[in-house]
Amino acid sequence: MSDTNVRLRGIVESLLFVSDQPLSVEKISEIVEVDGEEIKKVLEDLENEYKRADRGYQLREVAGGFRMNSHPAYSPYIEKLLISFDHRRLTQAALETLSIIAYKQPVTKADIGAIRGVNSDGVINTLLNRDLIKEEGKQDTPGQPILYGTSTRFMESFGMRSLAELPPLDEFNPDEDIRRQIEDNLRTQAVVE
Amino acid sequence: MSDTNVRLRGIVESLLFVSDQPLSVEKISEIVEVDGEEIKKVLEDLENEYKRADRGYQLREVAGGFRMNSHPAYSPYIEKLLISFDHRRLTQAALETLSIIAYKQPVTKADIGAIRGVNSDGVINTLLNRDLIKEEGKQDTPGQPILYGTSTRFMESFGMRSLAELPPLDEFNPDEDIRRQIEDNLRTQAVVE
Amino acid sequence: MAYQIKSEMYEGPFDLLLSLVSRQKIDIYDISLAGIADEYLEYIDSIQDLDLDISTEFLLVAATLLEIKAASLLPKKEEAYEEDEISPHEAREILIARLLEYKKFKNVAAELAARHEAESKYHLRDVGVEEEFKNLIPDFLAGVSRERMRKLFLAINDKKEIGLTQADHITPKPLSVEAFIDRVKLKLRGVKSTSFRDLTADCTEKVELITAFLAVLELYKQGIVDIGQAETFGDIMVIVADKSGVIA
Repeated sequence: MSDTNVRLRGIVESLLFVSDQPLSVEKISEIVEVDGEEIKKVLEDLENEYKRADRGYQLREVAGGFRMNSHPAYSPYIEKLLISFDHRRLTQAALETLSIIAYKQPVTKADIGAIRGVNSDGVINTLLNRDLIKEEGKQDTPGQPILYGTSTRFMESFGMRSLAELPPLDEFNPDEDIRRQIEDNLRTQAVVE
Repeated sequence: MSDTNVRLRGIVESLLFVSDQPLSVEKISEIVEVDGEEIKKVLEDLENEYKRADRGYQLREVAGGFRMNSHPAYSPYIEKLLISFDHRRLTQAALETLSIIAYKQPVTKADIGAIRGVNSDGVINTLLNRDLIKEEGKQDTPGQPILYGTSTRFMESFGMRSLAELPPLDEFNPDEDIRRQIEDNLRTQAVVE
Repeated sequence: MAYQIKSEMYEGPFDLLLSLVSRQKIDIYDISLAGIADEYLEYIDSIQDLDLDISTEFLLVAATLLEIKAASLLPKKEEAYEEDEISPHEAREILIARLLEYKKFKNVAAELAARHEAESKYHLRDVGVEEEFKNLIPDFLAGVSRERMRKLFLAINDKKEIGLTQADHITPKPLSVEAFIDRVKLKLRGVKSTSFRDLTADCTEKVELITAFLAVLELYKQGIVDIGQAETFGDIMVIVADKSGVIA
């Protein structure tokens, strides 16, 4: 294989490897700035090579483009791995973010960041990967940010039939700590002149 | 390659492909029910094969295990694809705080603040959110302050196999120039003995 | 001052002090703490002009610098300091040690930044579990109750409201040494002297006391007041230095 071909194959492979969506020939062609026909050829070669060499993954054409997935022959091992995954509890950051999504859904990453006061992209990915939240379409505002909501799995975990079974928020009163904190804040501001 | 070998390579590859965390030799050995030495051999072969054939991905040993990642040569294309990728640079404050935690762990917020000379609560929250540090219990002193340490994600994000790869702290001692500058500039006539 | 200090942001008082110290040419016979202390205060002033909040930590280091500076101007025998009291000499040693310690970790931070930069070229596959395996993911919410979700949400929302109260309704006014100088002058009008205790009788926060102290030191530097202390831990007297004995 020529150097150019090896490089092109490498680029296309790296894109397929990291992408969480099927990639169309047009999309790859646009990113790599190489003619679509040539990209199609690279994809076909990869598909055959993976199959022939019996690798741990495959390349498949699905609705919307090409995507890599694990080889079905090895799924028993993958299942064993997933079951053995650390049953680590979620971090405080993840639980906080989940509670915001539960009560404010559908929400965008920006909304969540604004409420938490810190960028929450990483935490949102974790929740997506754990299947606790899901994408709920796009907001009809500039940039069309993705909207997130809780998953079916989230409801199952809490034994809920619908989101209406989340405890209501209204009977809440700020507790003493918070009340004092607010008062203290007001006092300090008033004194400093 | 024998059929058995191809199959074993395929299994290991499929596990590495789907895992969202580094996999240790022991973990793979346990799932595949094959001796650790043999697994190690397969991992080495894969590592070399990917490198030699200049694929879109690589296999690297990080944070106590093996993990697949894209080939660094192709990162400009990947960044074009994943515009929302978590490429946020760490701020100077975050890096300073992380440095202190890495070398002094487990440490409290107060320890960190004492070295940096400023309150570091906000930065610590950001680092917790990005999963770069984690809580390591509480210090057995009045007030029981939380102790912080670095996470597995920290090692991954900084390309380390283990914390032992951090260079010795002594290597970072300020050089003679800086020492002299500080001493001289904070010189006082009357007080010096 | 020969040059304008840029109003860039520093990570903290040590970062600022290091930058001031490193900027000086090593002309050890000309520059001393006095110059550094002045520049430090000038920087704090410039930040205040930009209407930014100066944190207590910056003022604490300023106070230390001024204390060392004052000691160098008013020679005092070492033995005048009680055992449990930190002498300006010791304060200087401690400050230097802390600066060196901070610098060490700043060096580490530079190393980590380089590693992080190199590492950012290795992208991980953050795709999540394939659809067919999703039912195998362990229940990460085991042991978490709905009530806990509710409490978490309310706690965050409340924190946010406190933040809004601060930001929207009562903008915190930065404490400025300038403003305290005016305040001290006002209190000294028509009297020959007063004690520091009286001057700060209405201060409730530590940071206000420090700012008042800085104001008095600044007035001393300008020759407007004299400072006296009859005994260790005694009242610090602030005496009007003007010939007429009064402040106009």
